[in-house]
Amino acid sequence: MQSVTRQDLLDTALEKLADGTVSHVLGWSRGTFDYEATPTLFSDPDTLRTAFVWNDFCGANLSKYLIKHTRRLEGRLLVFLKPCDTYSFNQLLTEHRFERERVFVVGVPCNGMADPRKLKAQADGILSVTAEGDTLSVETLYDGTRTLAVADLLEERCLTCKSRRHAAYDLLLGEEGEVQDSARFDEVAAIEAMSPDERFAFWQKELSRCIRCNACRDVCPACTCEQCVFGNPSSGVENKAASNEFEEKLFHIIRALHVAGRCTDCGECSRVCPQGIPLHLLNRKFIKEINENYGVYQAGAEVGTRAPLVDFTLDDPEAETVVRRGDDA
Amino acid sequence: MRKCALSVMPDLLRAVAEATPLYLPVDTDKGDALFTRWFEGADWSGACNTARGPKDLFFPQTEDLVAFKTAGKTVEVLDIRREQEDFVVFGVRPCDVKAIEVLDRVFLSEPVDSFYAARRNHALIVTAACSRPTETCFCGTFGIDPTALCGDVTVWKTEDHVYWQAATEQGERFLAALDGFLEDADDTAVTAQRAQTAALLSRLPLHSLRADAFGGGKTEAFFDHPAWDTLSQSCLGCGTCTFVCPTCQCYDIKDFDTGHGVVRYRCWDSCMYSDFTKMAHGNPRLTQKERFRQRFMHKLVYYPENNDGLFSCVGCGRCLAKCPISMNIATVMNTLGGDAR
Amino acid sequence: MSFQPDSLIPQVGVITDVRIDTPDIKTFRVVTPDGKKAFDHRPGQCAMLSVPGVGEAMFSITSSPTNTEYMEFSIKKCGCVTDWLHQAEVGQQITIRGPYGNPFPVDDVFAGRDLLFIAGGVGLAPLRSVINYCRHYRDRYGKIDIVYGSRSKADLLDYDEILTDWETDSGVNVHLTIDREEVGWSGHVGFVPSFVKELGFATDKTVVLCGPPVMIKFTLEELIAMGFDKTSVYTTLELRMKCGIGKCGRCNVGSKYVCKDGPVFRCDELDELPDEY
Amino acid sequence: MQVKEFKPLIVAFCCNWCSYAGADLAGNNRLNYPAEVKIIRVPCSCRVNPTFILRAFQRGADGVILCGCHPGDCHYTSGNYYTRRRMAMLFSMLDYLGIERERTRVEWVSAAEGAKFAATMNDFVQTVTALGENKRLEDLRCKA
Repeated sequence: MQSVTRQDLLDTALEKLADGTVSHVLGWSRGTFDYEATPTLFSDPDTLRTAFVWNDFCGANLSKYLIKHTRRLEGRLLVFLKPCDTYSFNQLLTEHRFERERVFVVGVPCNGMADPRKLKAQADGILSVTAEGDTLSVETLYDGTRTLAVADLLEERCLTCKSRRHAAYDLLLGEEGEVQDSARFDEVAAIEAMSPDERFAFWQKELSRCIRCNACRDVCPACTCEQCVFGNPSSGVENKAASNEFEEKLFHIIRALHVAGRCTDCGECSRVCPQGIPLHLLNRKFIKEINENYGVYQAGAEVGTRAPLVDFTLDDPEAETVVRRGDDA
Repeated sequence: MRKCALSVMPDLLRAVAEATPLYLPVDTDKGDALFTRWFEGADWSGACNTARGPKDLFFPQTEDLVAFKTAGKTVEVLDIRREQEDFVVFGVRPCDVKAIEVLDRVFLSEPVDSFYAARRNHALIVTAACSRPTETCFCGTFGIDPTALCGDVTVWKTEDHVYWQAATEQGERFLAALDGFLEDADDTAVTAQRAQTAALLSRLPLHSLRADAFGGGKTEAFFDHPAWDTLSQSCLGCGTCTFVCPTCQCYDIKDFDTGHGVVRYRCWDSCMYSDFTKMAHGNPRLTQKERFRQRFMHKLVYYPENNDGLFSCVGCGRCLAKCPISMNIATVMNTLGGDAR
Repeated sequence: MSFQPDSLIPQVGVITDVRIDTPDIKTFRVVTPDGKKAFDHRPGQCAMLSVPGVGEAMFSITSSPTNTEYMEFSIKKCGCVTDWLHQAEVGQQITIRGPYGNPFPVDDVFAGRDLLFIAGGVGLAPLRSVINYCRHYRDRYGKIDIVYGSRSKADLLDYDEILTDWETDSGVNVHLTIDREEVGWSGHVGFVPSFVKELGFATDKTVVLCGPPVMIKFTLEELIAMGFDKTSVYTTLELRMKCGIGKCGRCNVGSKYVCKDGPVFRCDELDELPDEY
Repeated sequence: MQVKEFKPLIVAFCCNWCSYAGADLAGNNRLNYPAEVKIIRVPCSCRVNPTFILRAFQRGADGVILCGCHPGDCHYTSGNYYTRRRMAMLFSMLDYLGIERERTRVEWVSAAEGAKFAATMNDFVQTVTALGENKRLEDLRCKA
């Protein structure tokens, strides 16, 4: 259950719309089913009242939409950001993707979001989902009404949440959380501990599922190039579909590298992947390497910091040292 | 009608696979199922449907069309098509069977696409009737009965038996070859299951979704509808919906320089991509709104207009399940269908 | 093992002549390696030319179907494939497939009618095929008027052919215009739409119109104002194409595929299509 | 049947100011290094986009080595410092994906180090020869 209610968010949005602070509100509305939410831009209070939702399924990070909407619209936009979303927000500001003054950030505490995939794995034929405290009451076609604990349905990224403290806001609802001492690098370490053959087999299997829908790229708040290298016919690597295993790797390696040092680890890539590839483990590998070799760095923790891959020190370790670092461990 | 015990299915499928390459839905460790070439120990998945349709088997994500050898000013065209062998696709859901019909009308209409045609002509389709529809299913919207006979052969799986019925001559021959596994059966169990499934279908959340407002000749009614703006507003412009769609058939043709020749291949393309219609002198679909509109207008209006009213959506529900922002054809139909002008 | 021919598999074509028409347009003559015309076509149809490794693109066939020896393509330099073609020399092999699209209704609708061709810039390319076809079967048609405009004298396509063949034909009137005054140009100066208005044609003609989108738009408005009916005005469209056979799904305007149902459209048919071209 | 001896294809990106001159010096001094090494001259090691390295593998390379000026000696002051981080990240990712780490290397070679250049190349070719053909980052379309 979330610690602030839909009504809290709604009241804030209505108030800011009414007093002219903002002209639009970027939030969520119910998706096709109760366990889905669609990012939605509201300008009309009545629509806001009827369609706005805030529940355990508002996982979508709204920060990237700010680029598009601030370009398209006049006035100021109110956006609801969960703690992890605020890191993306800061990173976008660092990269000058929109102006800070155009946005009114309402920080929303988050107790972790439920994963529809986990829900669907536990309940077949879901007719409705109602939140009841820390549980969801799930009406199904085949097993009647079931009660499932939200805690058992949390998204993987929420289980290793890096921070419940907002990195930016103009107005905070509820209580501020703390930066978490999360075990988010454990999975990376587990892969590192495998033999090269096992690692190869692991990634071969995962990446061969890729259908190159580009959802990971299109949702990624760090992927904001006006034209992506993979969509540029003169780049030499442009491709619509991964023709073979090489191109699957090429796409994911290069994409991860392009966002390395800028990726805030929001986990949207893995959330949207229709094939369930744990893409965040690629980005997290870079974060781990950066932390271990160049000093701990959290992209988006502050505005205006220099990303590690456009920076250096005179005594950085050599590439070989970096690659061999884990061997003795 | 013929039947076999559920317990003999592994042996039966092995026998099929030993005679002809066999593809069937197999569970993955991701909790979904995919059409997979039969292997020893492959279990027929009980999933409501596969993560992707059987489209890949007829229209693969990438396929080489032709090769060229160039030297100086000369060009040599190499026909690299290979003989297609017969194969069996087992366990195709009725919506996906309909989807193949949608693809057929594109690829088998003149001029025939020989690549697709070769695969179609060598395929035998065994349909698996539905008995456990899920919330994303809405095949009924497009007039599909997921319990009815279709494909070359249809199977109905009950608790302990699999019932078989051929729908085509080719299907009859297929069943004849499996004679050792099958015994005669009456259709009592199947009829009962069909009634049970029909009751379940009527309880699905999208059961009341209607396509009546759409179809050929409705371009003017929907093209300038104000709702496209809001519907497309949060679309990421990714290709998920098009790539999981069993009927989306748009493709791109590209050349790949291998270093010792050129291979011209085609690959799936998506009308959701910004460069889909981009030309040297501009782009007729400049924003995501136009691209989003194109996809749904094509499924609901343009395609039926060119194909005797057949919609190019079969209600399989994959795009509903996979869209990162939960925006899909059901929402589009609900929004537009309510107030067609 | 031999397979049926597939539309997507092209044949080899040889460039046997390259004519420099304007600073950015060249006309290429293409035949098969054994010196024959690659295939028959009708006026207004197109062909897919490709340079292996570079790409494939659709071009209108500018030579007349009555030319049984070769095909010609007037190509403006504006993208990867066209850039490459512009540096190609005589003897270069490329690939060709086609013909694609519908032709102008030269044998039924146009028969016995006075024809008015209006072109701007490289827009003359698709019309040249029709004009020469009609000139070949001169007795089947009434009067022929050709209005052609471009930015400058140097940008006029097929200028030599216009001067030596078209203007000397009886019953063919050529009206040329360029956008700006220029030394050595004694003809009309001004944009095509206003020139059409000045010339003031009788409205019983069948019109064939092609050029840049703005030029088409304003000329059409002018023609309507003059009293022409949209049902007697034909034009030809261009959109991004890949397959040429109505299957790859990108060149549609509404339910019509430009490569298969077009590129030739009557202007009243265009009105029924959504505004997305 | 005669077993064909495996000769690896090595791509060496060499910076114009130091390593390429080092290769030149190796040549002038008649120092041997294998002909399988194909040198691509780049203005600075920093010019090497990670995509170049992957593309070299795609096009049939069995090993890719990147040579630049020693840290502190970059003709453009700091190019090779960026290279160092960038390649450290790329190589650790390749290793993470289970691709043999010995197939990639960064080596700093100055214009005066003709002998080091030859020795490095000899060593690298030997290492890659021992690994055998690149199978994990190959593009089958590019195989003749």
